[in-house]
Amino acid sequence: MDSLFTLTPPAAWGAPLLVTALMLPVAALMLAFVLGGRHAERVVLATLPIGLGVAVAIAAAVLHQGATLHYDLGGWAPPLGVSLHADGLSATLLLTTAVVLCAVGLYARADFRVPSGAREARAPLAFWTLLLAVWAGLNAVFLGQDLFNLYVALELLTFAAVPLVCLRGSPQTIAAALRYLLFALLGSVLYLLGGALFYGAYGTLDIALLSARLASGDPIAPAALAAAALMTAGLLAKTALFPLHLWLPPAHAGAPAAGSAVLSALVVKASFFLILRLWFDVMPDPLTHLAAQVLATLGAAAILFGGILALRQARLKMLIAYSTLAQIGYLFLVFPLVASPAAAPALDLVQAPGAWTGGVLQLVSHAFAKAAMFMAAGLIAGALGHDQVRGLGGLGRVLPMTVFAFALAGLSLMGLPPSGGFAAKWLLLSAAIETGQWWWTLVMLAGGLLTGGYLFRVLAPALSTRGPPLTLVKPVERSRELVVLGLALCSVVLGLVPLSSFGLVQIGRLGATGIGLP
Amino acid sequence: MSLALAADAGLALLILGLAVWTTIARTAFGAVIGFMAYGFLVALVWVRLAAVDVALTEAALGSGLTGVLLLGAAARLPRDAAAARPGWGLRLAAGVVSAAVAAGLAAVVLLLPVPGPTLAPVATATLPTLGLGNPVTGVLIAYRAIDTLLESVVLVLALIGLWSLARDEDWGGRPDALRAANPGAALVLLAQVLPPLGLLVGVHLFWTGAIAPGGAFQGGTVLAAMWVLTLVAGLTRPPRVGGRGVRLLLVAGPALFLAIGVAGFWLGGAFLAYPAADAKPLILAIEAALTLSIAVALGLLLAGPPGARE
Amino acid sequence: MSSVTLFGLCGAALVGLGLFGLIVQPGVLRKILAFNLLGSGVLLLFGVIARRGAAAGIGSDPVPQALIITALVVAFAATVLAVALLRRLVQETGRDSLDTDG
Amino acid sequence: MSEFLLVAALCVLGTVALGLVAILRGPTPADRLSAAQLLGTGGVAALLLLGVATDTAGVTDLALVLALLAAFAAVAFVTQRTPADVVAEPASPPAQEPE
Repeated sequence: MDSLFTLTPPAAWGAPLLVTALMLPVAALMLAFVLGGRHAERVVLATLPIGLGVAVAIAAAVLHQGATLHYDLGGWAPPLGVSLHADGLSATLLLTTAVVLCAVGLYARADFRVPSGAREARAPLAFWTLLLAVWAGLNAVFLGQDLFNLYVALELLTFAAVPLVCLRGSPQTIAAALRYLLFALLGSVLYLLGGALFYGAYGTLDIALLSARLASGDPIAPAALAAAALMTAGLLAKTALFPLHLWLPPAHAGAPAAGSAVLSALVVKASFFLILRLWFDVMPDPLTHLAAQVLATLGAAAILFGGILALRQARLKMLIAYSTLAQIGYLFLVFPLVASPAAAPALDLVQAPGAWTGGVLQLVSHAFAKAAMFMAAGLIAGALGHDQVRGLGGLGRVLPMTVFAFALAGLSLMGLPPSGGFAAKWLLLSAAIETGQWWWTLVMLAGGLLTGGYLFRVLAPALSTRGPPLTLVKPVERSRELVVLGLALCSVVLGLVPLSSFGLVQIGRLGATGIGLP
Repeated sequence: MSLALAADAGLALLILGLAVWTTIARTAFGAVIGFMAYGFLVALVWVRLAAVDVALTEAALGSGLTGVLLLGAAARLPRDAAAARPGWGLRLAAGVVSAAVAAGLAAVVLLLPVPGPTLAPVATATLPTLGLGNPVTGVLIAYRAIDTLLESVVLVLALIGLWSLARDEDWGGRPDALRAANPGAALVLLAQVLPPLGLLVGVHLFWTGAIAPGGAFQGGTVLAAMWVLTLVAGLTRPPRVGGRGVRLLLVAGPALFLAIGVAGFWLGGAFLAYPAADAKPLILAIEAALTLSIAVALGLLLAGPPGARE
Repeated sequence: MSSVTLFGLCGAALVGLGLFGLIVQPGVLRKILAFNLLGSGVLLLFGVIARRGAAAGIGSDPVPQALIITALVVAFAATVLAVALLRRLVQETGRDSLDTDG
Repeated sequence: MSEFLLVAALCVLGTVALGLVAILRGPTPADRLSAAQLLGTGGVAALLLLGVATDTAGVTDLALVLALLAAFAAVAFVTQRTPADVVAEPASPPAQEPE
């Protein structure tokens, strides 16, 4: 029964790399915590490039072998043991995470320096250790193959992300962190309940085994249906999909810029990734078709609602945070486009690889663009002493590089060529038309217009040449601007790479074990 | 067996009653007391479900430490800040949703497959190779070692998160919020008499965990409770958060776990694998370090962020 | 009805009760209590599933038992963090609710 | 033999239920805590009876832990409460903090 899912020969090279990717940040976290003081930052900056190398190596191994990597921890095979797993999507996300975190690490040095004279300070120690913890949590989520192991990974992420929100310690950020924590805990506990029910029905928590047992032809246990529903609800609360989004804007806007970048670009994607895994890797097709419509409807609502609210924000960081709500909505349009019964009657789910690639591109390009935007906003707020959208007139003349980076990232969010966002939205649009689901194209186009609208509110005054020149309360370091620009360029460059080079993201999809391309 | 069923029904009713009380009690303080009693009785339910390992954890953590934590929070709540209750519409909607979820779950419980799927035979079959007699410890420390390792890191992380809530100027200080203002003679006596006993129980739980219910979490929790007792009575003071020694203690468990796990690459053929010959001593070493780290972490989690007393 | 089913139904009711409290309670401490009830109900259900898996001379499937222990410790850590945030909130604002302007 | 123990456990649970009523009625928090403590003692007794009746391993350890932590909870109550709680219903005017 399981033979289908253990095709990967144990000799596949690169499997121990999965352990490295998971344990490197954990070991670094402990080291940074014990050494403390100025060493915490050094440990992080030394670990980040190594982690990036590991992520590159994993991606290379997956791409080279054209198959997923597996590692049975402790030599115990599931269902008794826990295994790690990396398919093309996992490898892509590991790589994205490493790149964004490297940029964040370089950017954050200026904000989280231990003041001279002190051996150690609160915010720097917390920030650097939490950054490593976020990394460990994300890698654990992307590599997890066991539903309970993933629960622990999600909790690791929660415990790392929540304190990041209130590092500043103002009453508003404390309230935002508390609300975030409550939502996240509710999400975790519902997820855990789902896991328990899966175990009660099928006696395993391993994703591959579960999927095989669910697809074995017997009627699906009621417990499994309840489990999928509960897990989805919990994960939606963590992803902040409309209407469970209330916690996100104050939390993401309240964190320090580097923290906001991590939260908005990466952390919300972890729970989205698990929703993808749940519906495409665990649940059987007919159910996925049904759930896809519900999820996409919520996603469409998020696109419109988030866009409209972003238009009305007075603060730049709040605007960017609401934009995250809308951009998350796009991710959920992937479900009906990939799992379209119209396009694939009685066939497997991989009828629309274009939509899958589009969805992953949206995920990755949004990560780069949103991290760049939040960090640009941090530079702007630091330089001006405020981040009121109304007070940005003439900003382009004093901070040209930052504004340019912000605009490039905006290009990707709007989906204008030549950017990763364009490629993503183009693939999603064509998939919608190909599968005869034209209504989703309307939503995407409306979303694009709204995105254009709120970015115009920022960019039009920033780029205007009239009015008195702005005075900066603090100069901006060139190196930090370069980091932001680099990330923004990443999000644009994704759109220039020929689509055929995204074969990686298809590896490991059911029925697409070879590097098939559209 | 109908007598046992009657006892169980009584237990279930008591638990539900206390849960309802915790939800509707007028004051937060009353709700917390209700919750502590609730945790106590849930520990009995775990015994009835033949999960004594869980019962031990629940008794120590669920009702003991959590109760103390919540009591401390309830005592510091503002009195007059009764927030507006949500309107009838929301409450009705919430009631309908919650009732639907509960009813759905009840239906799922009744429809679970018979016999229930189980991993018990597989889990016990390989226990002797590890030199263990308690399958739960086997799962925690061998089969699913990664969860336990990550979870011990979660505890350290929770502590970092807690400390990050300190004020900047308090950084490097001691978390002194636990110490009673005027520890009476009775309290001091109790804090002198109970901890040696508790120390024995804690070490016993850790040691017996290899063959009987118990283990690092249960033992560590009891040790933490005893340490906290001496902190409350002012007999000991918590360490400064900047100290390297306390941080070494905190990561000793996960770090040793990780190190032995990495050594498993060579000795056992895989990460987190134990070599067949030395499994038992290695597992005991990990458990000992974990017990210590968990005790320190839990104690410090209760002690709160560093800084001036409120 | 067997004892195991009885406790299963009890767990289901606790989940509902906790969910209700989490939504309607205005005070944060009461929300934290409700979360703990909810979590306890979830773990009780898991425990029932473990008990139904009694085999090989063990009264309860050890795998879920171990998972429950892990989850209990995580839930405790979560409660600590929530309470610490609440205490900071009370210190800063003198209130224990997350009302709109909180 | 085990039936006798079960009946005894049921009786103890009955007294525990009475303690529950005391928790619900109060009126002062100190009343409530004493009731909770009584409930704790009764719980340990019921636990030991049930454990012996069903021959479960490790139950004595559990009883030990419960007894230890019950004392611990009482200490927490005495030191963490605000003074006004002991003498009056918490709805009374705010009292001075202990520190």
